[in-house]
Amino acid sequence: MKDNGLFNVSDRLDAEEAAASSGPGLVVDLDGYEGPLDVLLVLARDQKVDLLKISILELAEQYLAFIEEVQKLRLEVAADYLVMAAWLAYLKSRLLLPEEPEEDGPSGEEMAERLAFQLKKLEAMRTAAEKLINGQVTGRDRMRRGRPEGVKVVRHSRYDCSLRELLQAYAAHKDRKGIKNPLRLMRNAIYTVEAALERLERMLGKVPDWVDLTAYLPKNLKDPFSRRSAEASTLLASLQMVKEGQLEVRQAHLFGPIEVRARREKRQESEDE
Amino acid sequence: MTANPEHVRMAEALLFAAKEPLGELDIAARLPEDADIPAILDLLHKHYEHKGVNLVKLAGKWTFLTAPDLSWLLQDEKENTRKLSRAALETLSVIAYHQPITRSEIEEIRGVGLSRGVMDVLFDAGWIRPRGRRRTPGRPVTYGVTQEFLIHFGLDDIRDLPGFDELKAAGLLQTEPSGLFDDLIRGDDAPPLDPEEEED
Amino acid sequence: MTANPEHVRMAEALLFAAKEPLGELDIAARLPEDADIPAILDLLHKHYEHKGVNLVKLAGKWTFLTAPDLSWLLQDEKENTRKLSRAALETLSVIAYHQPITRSEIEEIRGVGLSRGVMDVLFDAGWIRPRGRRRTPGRPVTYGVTQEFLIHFGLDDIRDLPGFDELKAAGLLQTEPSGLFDDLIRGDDAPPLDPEEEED
Repeated sequence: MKDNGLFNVSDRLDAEEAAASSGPGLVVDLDGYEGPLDVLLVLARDQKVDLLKISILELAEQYLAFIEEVQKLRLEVAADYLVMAAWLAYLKSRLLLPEEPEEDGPSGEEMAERLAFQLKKLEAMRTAAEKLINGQVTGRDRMRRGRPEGVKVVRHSRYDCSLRELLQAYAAHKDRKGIKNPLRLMRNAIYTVEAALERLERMLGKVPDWVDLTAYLPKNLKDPFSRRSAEASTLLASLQMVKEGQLEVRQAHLFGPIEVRARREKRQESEDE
Repeated sequence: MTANPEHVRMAEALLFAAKEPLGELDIAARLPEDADIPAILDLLHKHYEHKGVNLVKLAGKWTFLTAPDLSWLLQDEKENTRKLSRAALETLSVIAYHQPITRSEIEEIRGVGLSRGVMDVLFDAGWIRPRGRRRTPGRPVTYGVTQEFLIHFGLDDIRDLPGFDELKAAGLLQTEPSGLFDDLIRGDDAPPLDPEEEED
Repeated sequence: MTANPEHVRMAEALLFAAKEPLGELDIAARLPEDADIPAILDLLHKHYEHKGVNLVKLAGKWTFLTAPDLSWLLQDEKENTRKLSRAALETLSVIAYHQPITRSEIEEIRGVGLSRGVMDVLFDAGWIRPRGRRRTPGRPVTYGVTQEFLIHFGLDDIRDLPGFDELKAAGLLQTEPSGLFDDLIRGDDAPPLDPEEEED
């Protein structure tokens, strides 16, 4: 049987109705039907009355004519269609002939009623299926929350990790590795040797005599970390300048203040540059 | 009505966060003992009644869903659901309306044999389940629909199926065989079946 | 404030059903042209301010989230989720603080080689992404964190990651950093450090 799309049920029924109303002789392709009951239901709709009030005799004739047509076209007819044809032919004879009182089983009328009822049940299910699929389908007509945090399982974090854990990991790692790998975020706080060199060179010419090295430190460093950084960098810068012969450095006693001054012979040169 | 506002907030958070509808017991289990769950749900239901999001009862459980009149706006959020074949959809309806129902009863109503693929698709979708066995010769398995079926089709209860009460009243939901083609097919009287079902 | 109540409903439904946080432009694109998006969002934001769920702005986009004080309600069944390994956690933090960063820079900072699995896990979690290539020989790929990372950790911007001093103040650093200049300042006889060694 053909698998028609979920949402095409009504289209399909419309098509069947159109086909059925143009006469059974034209509808000869069995592929479109789901068994003999399906054919009967399509034919029955042609009578346009409540299925419980249809003429089963007429329906039986239509079905038999339909099967005959199919056979004429030498289309393959499945056995169940033929069984139905035989049964309808039998029913037809029961309906046409006067009932014999002593005959066993249900009368022709009863059989016709049961058939009509079965068609009615099938039709009810067809209608129900259509209503069901055209109802308010969750996820199609009414949406669930798109990003549920999840009461049971957290979908958006198959890996559980809190910000605290993340920060702790970074801090712990940083702690473990020591200063060999400075944090980039610390760099703003660091007073680089290059900056110290530049500042020292710039200011040196302005001060004639021995001056405490700390006087060359930038004045705006509030953060003790930055200040220590500046002290160290300035000392390194001064040593570099001593090496280059631009500067003299002295310390009067152990742990005493470190003083610097420009080397006299160099002062003139550096001004010329 | 004694819904503590803090309890209402908690239920609201739970229902928003849940991936599946929550039963009243699920909510009660997570709220303080003195929380009046029905009052809380009633209050939330009313509060969200006219909003873009509503509190809806599906399969006896509660969930927030977008308002039905706004579905046109949310085309992009549509979940990709597999399209059901006509046979599968019809079979699903037959099971939903007639449950518990055996395979051969489904075939009888539809007037056609059930291909294996159809039931597989419905099982795959999580919409049908075996319910038990009939106390009839052969003890055939009966089938019914699942909670997911109700949730998917936006139903609180099986009685909310479209036209369920009318169809039932009209006797259209009986599963007794019509015995129609018995004379022809089986040639003799089939043993009377006991429609009573035995839940395993 | 001219937020049309119908527009508010629409925005509410959109934000509820969206699979990702929505930017104001995303919302504007789906609402009628005359919708006053900032007014709508302001109204919704205020409306949900004290509820069980709040409308919050993450990474510049809007989404509903459980009120932070109620997150404990959702927690006790989180055990299904996997914990990140220490290596993955550390790598993720290095990427977050140093992005864009190349694989070899990560290895350099962590002082150990990066096993393939670690990056896979972070990609799998949706927290890192390739950002581009370094303009250095070999043009190595650089990595950065994703929007999901920001959303998961509740950050509006990567710059919201606490700085070093804040980490210290929050007690996340058990010990003082081993000082760069301690030796120099405390003892004259310490060997001067080569500044180029520290600047990676």
